[in-house]
Amino acid sequence: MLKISLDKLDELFEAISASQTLYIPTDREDGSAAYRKYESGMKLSNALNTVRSAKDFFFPQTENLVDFKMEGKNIEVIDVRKESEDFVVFGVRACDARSFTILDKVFLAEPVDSYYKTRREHGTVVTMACTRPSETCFCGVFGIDATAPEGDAACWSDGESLFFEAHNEKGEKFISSISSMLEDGDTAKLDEVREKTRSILKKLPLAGLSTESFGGDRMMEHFNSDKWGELSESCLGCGTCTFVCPTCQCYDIKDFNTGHGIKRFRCWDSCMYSDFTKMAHGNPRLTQLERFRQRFMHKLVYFPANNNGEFGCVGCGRCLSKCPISMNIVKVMKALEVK
Amino acid sequence: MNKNLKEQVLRSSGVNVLKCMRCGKCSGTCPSYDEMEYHPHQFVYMVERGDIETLMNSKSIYKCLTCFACVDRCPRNVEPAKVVEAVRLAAVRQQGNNHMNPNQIPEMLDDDLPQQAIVTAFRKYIK
Amino acid sequence: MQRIGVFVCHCGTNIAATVDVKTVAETLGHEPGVVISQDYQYMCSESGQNLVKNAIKEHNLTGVVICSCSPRMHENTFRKAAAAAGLNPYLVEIANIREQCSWIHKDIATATDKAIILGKAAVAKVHLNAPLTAGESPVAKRALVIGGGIAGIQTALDIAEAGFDVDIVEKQPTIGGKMAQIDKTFPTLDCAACILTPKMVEASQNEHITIHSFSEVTDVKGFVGNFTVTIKKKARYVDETKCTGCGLCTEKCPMKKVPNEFNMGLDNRTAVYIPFAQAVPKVATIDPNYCMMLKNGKCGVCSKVCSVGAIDYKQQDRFIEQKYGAIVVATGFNPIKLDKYDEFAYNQCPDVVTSLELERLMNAAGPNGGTLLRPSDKTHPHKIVFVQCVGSRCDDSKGKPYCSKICCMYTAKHAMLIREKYPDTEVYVFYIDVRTPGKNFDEFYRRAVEQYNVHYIKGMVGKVTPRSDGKIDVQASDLLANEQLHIDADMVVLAAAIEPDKTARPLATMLTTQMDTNDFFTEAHPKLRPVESATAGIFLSGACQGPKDIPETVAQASAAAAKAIGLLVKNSITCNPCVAHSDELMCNGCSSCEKVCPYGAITYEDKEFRMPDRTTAIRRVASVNPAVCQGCGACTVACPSGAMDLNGFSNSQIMAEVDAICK
Amino acid sequence: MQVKENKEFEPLIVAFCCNWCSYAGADLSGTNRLNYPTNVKIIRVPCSCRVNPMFILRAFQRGADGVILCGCHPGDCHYTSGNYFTRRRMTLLFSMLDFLGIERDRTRVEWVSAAEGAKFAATMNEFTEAVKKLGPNRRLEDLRCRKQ
Amino acid sequence: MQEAMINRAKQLLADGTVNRVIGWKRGEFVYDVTPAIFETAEEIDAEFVYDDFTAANVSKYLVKESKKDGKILAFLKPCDTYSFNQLTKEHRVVRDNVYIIGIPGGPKLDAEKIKAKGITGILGAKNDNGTLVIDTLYGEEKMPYYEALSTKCESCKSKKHVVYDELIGEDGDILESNRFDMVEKLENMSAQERYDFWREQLSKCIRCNACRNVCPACTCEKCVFDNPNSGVENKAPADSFEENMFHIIRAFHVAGRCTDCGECSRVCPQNIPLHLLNRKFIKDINSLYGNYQAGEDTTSRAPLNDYKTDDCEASIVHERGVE
Repeated sequence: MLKISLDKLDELFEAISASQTLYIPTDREDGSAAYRKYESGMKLSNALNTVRSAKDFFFPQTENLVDFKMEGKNIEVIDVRKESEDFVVFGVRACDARSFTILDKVFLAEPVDSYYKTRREHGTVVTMACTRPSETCFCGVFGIDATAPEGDAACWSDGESLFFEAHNEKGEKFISSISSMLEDGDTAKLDEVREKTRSILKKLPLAGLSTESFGGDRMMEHFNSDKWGELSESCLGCGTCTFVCPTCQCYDIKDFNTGHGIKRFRCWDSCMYSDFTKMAHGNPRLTQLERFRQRFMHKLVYFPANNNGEFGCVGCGRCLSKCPISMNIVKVMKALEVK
Repeated sequence: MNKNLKEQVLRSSGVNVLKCMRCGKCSGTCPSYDEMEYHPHQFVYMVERGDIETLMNSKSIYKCLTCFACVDRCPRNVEPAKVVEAVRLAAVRQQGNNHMNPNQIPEMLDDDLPQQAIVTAFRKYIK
Repeated sequence: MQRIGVFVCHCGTNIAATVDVKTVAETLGHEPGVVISQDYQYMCSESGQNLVKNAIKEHNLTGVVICSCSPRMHENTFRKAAAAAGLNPYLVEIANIREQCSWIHKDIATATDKAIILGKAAVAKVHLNAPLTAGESPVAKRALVIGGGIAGIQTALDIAEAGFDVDIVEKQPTIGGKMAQIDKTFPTLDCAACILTPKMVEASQNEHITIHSFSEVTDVKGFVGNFTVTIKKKARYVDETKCTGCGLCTEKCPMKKVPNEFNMGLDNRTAVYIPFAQAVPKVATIDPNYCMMLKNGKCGVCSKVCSVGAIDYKQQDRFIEQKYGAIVVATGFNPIKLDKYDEFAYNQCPDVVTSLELERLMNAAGPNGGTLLRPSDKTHPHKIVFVQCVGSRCDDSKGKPYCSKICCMYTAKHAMLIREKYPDTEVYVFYIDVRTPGKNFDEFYRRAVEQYNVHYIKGMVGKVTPRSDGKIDVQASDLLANEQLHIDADMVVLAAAIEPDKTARPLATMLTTQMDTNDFFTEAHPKLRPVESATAGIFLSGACQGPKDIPETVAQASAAAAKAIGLLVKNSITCNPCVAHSDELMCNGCSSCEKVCPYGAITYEDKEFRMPDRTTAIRRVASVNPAVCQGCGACTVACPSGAMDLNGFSNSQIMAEVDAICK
Repeated sequence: MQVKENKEFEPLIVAFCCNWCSYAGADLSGTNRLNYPTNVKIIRVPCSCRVNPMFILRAFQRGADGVILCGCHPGDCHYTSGNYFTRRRMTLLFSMLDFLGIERDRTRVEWVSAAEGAKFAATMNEFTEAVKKLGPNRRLEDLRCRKQ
Repeated sequence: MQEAMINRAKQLLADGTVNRVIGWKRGEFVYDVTPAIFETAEEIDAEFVYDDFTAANVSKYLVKESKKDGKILAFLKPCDTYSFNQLTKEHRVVRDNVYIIGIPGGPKLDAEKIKAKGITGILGAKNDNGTLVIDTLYGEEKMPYYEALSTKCESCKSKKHVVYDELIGEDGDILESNRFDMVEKLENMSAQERYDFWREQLSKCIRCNACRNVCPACTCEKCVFDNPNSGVENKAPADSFEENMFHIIRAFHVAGRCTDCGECSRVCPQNIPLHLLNRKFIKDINSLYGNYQAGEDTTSRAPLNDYKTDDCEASIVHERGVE
C-alpha cells in the first residue's frame, strides 16, 4: 500500500491545499474538534470525531438559492448558483462517510438537488479509519466497519505512517495527485492495529444493539407504541441532535428581505422544532411527542421503508454525547426493541 | 471695569454672583458691618459690575471676620464671604503691594479687636 | 394588495425651495403599492385636502402618505380629510419633510434624497397600518374632590350646581381648610369667616354634595370616567349621625391640655373637640392620643353627658368604595417648618411667630379673643417687625426656590390691621421685593405705606436675638440707606414659605399624576391646560398646583369644576386607539408589562385556551384596558415574547421604517 | 496622473425620537433653521421606552452606522416614567454591545426637550461627526444587506 | 444521598402527598442521565439516580408539570431553587402543585471535560479522594476531580435553598464566588480583542436553540426567534449579524431574570461560554442598580422593570472600562 510518514503530514496538506481547498479536522481550545479550511501550520486533530459532521460540506447549514432584485415595482430573478471549486475533505470517519450514501439517496434522487449535486461532484472525501472508538460508537450496528471506511479514498494510520487506498476514480485521481510524496509500505503493523481496533469494536458497550426490531414493516407497531410518551417527556425540543447528525437532511426555505431585494435561502430545519413542516393550515405534529417520534421513526422505520431497508442512522454517537438531556437514538432503540 | 480681575475673583471664589437677589441678608447679618466701607452685599454687587479695584483699595477687605454668617444665611447660596476673600486674595496677589508686614500686626492689637479677627489676620497677611 | 396614495406638499417654497418635490413624488410613485403620487402647492389647504379626498375615492386608496410638515402640525387635518373621504383616519402617515428636512438642509440634492427616504419610510409604515377605531368608555356621573378647603368647597359647589353628585374628602374633622383660620382677607379686608362659612354650610346642605370629613383616600383604581376610589373614614369615636354638635362633651371633658391645632397650638383644647364654632360637619371628634378612656379605659365622661348617645369608644376605621368619573385634587398648602432658620429664633422665642399664627392671635375666635398680645407675657406689643421671604426664593439647599406669592399681600394686610387697631404700634416690614400684581393689590400696599405709615425697609433681617429684657433685637440691613439696623422689637412675624400638603405626594402616586420637584401637581399644559393634570380625568384646584391667593384659588376651583363638568356631562369618552394590546396566545402572564405600566392599564385573568397540542389549559394572560392605556409602549419592550404590541407604532411598523431608512 | 476621488464616508444615522419632547425638539430645530446633516433620519415613536433593543440591532443590521435614541429629560416623560425604563434598558444594551466589542460611540441616548431645538441640532452634528470618525459599521452589519 | 431521596420519594408517593416525582433516570453510560418523571415506587427503585452527573436543572419542566393534576415532588439543588423561585415570581409555575425537597448540590461533573482531556471510551468514573478514576475501554485513567467539574459548578454562587418544603441534608450559605472574573477579564481587553473573542465564539453557534430551550428563564409561550412576525425569526444564523443578534437578544430578554444557573453553557454543543453574556448583565445590574439576585425571592421588582430617578445615564458605558 502507498504510505506517507506521519512526520510529513504537514507537507502533504500543503501539497493538497496548493491545488484545491482542503478541509481537515482540527482541535479547538475547548478540547473538541472541528473541520477547518487548511492553512499552513494547522495540525490534524487526534479526536475521534468533529462536533459537527462532514455533511456540512455538501449540505451547508444555510445556502443561498436565488436572489430577487427589486427596483420599485420591478422584480428581477437572479440565479446565484456558482460552479463549485474542487475541494478535499480529509479525515472523514467511516460513519460520516456512510452518511453521504444516505444523503445521496435523498438529494440525488429525482428531482436532483443541483446545489447538493454540484458540491458532491467537486468534493473528494478522504476517509480515515478509526483506531480508538468511543463508548458512544455503534456504527457496527448499521453494518459499518470503522476500520474500513468508505469514501472516495481512505487512509489508515499505524501510528507511524498513513496508508492510502482509492475506492473510485475520484480517489485515484486524488492519490495520484499526491503520489510523488507517497511510497510503498509494509502493512504488517497496520494489520495489527486494525485487528486490535476490530477487537475493541466488538467489545463496545453498544455493540450488541440490534436493528432487527426496526424497518418499514413494523411501522404501525412502533408508531402506536406507548413508549413515546416516556421517551419524549424530557425532550427540550431543541435542534442539537438534528444539527450534529450527519444524516438529518431536512431543511426550510426562507426569504430574507435585504432592503434592496430578496435572498431566498435554505437552512437546516429540525423536526424537533414546533414550526417544522408548518403549513397554511397549521402544524401536522403539534406535540413534542409527535415531533420526537418523527425523528426516530424517520431514521429507524420510514427511511428503511423507502430505501431498501437502509437505516437513516450511521451510529456516529454525536447525539449521545450532545443531547442536553441525554435522550438519544440508542435509548429509543432499546425501549422499542421487540423481544 | 477690569475684566481680568473680575474673572480672577469669580474663579478664585467659585461664586456665581448672578445668583444674588439683592435681599441684603448678608449685610443684615454681618457682625463687622459698621467697620466696613463696603458691605457684603456691595461686594457681591460690585464684583458683578467688575468694580474690583475700588474694593481692593478699600480697607473693607481686611474687616471681614470670615465668620461665614453671610455664607450660612444667604438664601441663594451666593457666599459673600468667599467673594470678600477672593478680592482680598486679588489684592494680596498684586506683587509688591503688600499693605502691611505681618510683623506689624501685634502692635495693632487692642482690646476691641475681636479674637477671630486676629486669627484670620495671621492667615490673611501672609502670602 | 395595498393601494397607496402619496401626496407631496410644496408648502409654498418652504419645502419646494430645498426639496425637489417633483422628483420626490415621482420616485415615491415607483414604490410598491403606490398607485398615485402627486405634488401640490399647499396640501393642507382646502383644495389640497380635496385632492387627497378625491384621490382616496377615485383610486380606492387603502393608505395615504402625506409628505409635508411635522405630523404634530397637520396629522389631524389629514386624518379628518381621510375620514371624510371614507378612509380610516389611522391609515394616514405623514413624512416630515419640512421641519426635519427642507428647513434644516441647504443642498437640494441631498435634501431631496432624504425627503425620498423619509417618504419611503412612511410608505413602508403605511403598508402595515391597520384601521383603528377609537373605543368608548362610559363615564360615572359622580365627582370626587380631595380636600375641603376653599378650593375643594368651591369646586364641589360648582359641580353640584351643574347637577352632578360630588363627594368631598377632607382629612380634618371639618372642612374649611386654611381660609377658616384666616382673620381678614386682602385687599378688601373683609372677614374670612364671614365669606367662607356660608359656603361651608351651603356645601353641607347641598343635596348633591356628600362630605367625608376626617377621611382619607387610600386607593385609586381605574381611569378617566371610571375611577374606583377607596376612602378611609377614620374613627372619630363619635357617631356623626347622632351628634348634634351641642358641645357639652367638650365642656365636660377633663383632658383640657391638648394643643389646639386650629389655633396653631397657641392655646389648648379638650380631648373631645369641635375644631371651631362654625365647623362643618359640626360634630365632635375624640382625639385618641389624649382621650383617657381610649388610652387606659378610665373616664367616659363624654359618654355620660351626651344626651343622644353619640359617643362610641369602639368605633373603627371604615372603608368605603365609590365610583367616580372625575377627580379634583384640592389638597392645598401648609406653611413650611422653620426649624432650620436658626437666625430668626423661631424656636427660642415665643414672640417670634409665623404669619398664620399672627392670624390666630388677631382673630376674635383666637386665643386672645382678638386682642393682639405677645404670646410670652400677654402684653401689648409696641414694635413689630415683619420678615418677608422666610424660606421662599431660596437656593434649593436653603429652602423653596419659588416665590410663595401671597406673603407680600397678607403682610401688608397685617401691618395695616395692626396700625389701624393699635396706632401706637410701630410696624417695620423688611422686604426684598414687594410683589403686588393683582387687582387693587398695589393700591393696597401703597395704602399701608402712605396711609398707615408702615415702615417698609428694603433689606433683609440677618439675625433675631431674644434679649433678657423681653425685647427682641432684630439686626437687619437697610440697603437703601446702606446701613445696618438694630431694632428692639416686641414681636417678630415671619412670612414663612408655603409648600404643598404632605399628603399630596402619596396621592399623586395613587392617581398616577405628575408632580414637580417641589411636590406641586403638574398641570397638563402650563398655559393652555392649567387646571388639568396630564392624567385624564384628574383636575387640579387651588394651591396644590402652585401658590395662590384666595381669589385665584376660587377662580381655579371653578375652572377645575367646569372641566370636571365637561367630562361628567358626557355619557362616554372616546379613547385614543393607539394603545397597547396583548396577543393572548403568546402571553406568558409573567407580569413584566404590568410592572412598567404607569397607568395600571394592564390586568391579568385566567383564561381557558386550546393549546397547540389539542389540550385545553388555563393560562394567566394580560389584558390591556384601552381606556386607561395612553400608548407609551413601555410594556411592549418589557414583554420578552413580543405578545404586547402597540397600535399605530407596532413592532413591524417601526422595523419597516428602519428597513426603509437603511436600505 | 490620475486623481482618485476621495469621497468622504457619509454615515447613516437613525434617530429614534419620542413624540412629545425630542420629536418636537427636532421640529423646533427645523423651525429655527438650525442645520444638522442629512445623514440623520428620524423615526417617531410615542415614547423612548417604545424602542426595543431589536429595533436598534435591526438598524445596524440594515446598514445604519450609528443609532441615537432621544427622549424627554428624566422626570419630564409625558408618560411619567417611560424614559427611566429606557435609561436602564439602553444602559444595559449599550454595555452589552460594548462587551461584544462593538464600537461604543455608535450608540447614544440623549435627552432633548421640546424646547431644545438647538440642543437637538448640536447633538446630531456631534453624533454624526463621532460616527464619521469611526467609519462604516462593520462589526454589526449584515453582509446580505450591504449595498452592492 | 440517592438512597435517602429514593426512600423519601417512595414515602411521599405512598402517603399520597404527591403523585409523581421528577428526578433523573440512569442512562447507557455513567454520565448520560436524563431528567425523568416517575410515577411508581418500582420505577424509582429501578431507574432513579442521583450522583455526580445529575447536573440537569429540572425546574423548567415544572412549568408544564405543575399545571397537571396532583402534586409533583421535585428534588431541587440550591441553584435549581433560584430558577424555581423566579418561575414562581413570573407566575409560570403553580407553587402549590410542587412539593420541593431541597438537596445539597455538590459539584457536578461534565463528561465533556473528561473527554477534552483525551480520555475516551468512558465506562465508569468514581471519585477517589480528589482524583477521578475513570474506567475506559482502553484501561484506567486518572485526572484531578476538580478538573472534571461542570463549568457551572466551578463558580457556584450559593449553596442555600431559597425555596423548599423540606430539606435532605443541611442548608448551605450564599457563597462568595469568582463568577465575574472572566467577565472582568473580557472587560479589560480592548474592544478589538473583545470583538475577536466573541466572533470566534459566536461563529461556532449552530442555532440549535439548546441554550434557549434549556433555560429556565426562557419559557415564553412563543419565542420571538420562532415567531415569523417578530422580524428576528430564523432557523439558522445566516450571517454573523444573526449570530450576534440571537445571543444579544437572548441575554437581554433574560436580563434581570437570569439566575445564573449555567445551563446554557452546559448544554451548548459547541461549548460557547454563553453564561458570560448573562453574567455581564448581572454584573452591570449589580454595579449600576444595586445587588440583585434573580430568584432569591418572589416579590422584589426585577431591575429592568424598575428604576430610580437618579439612575446613571447610558453614557456611563462610554465613560468606564476599556475602549
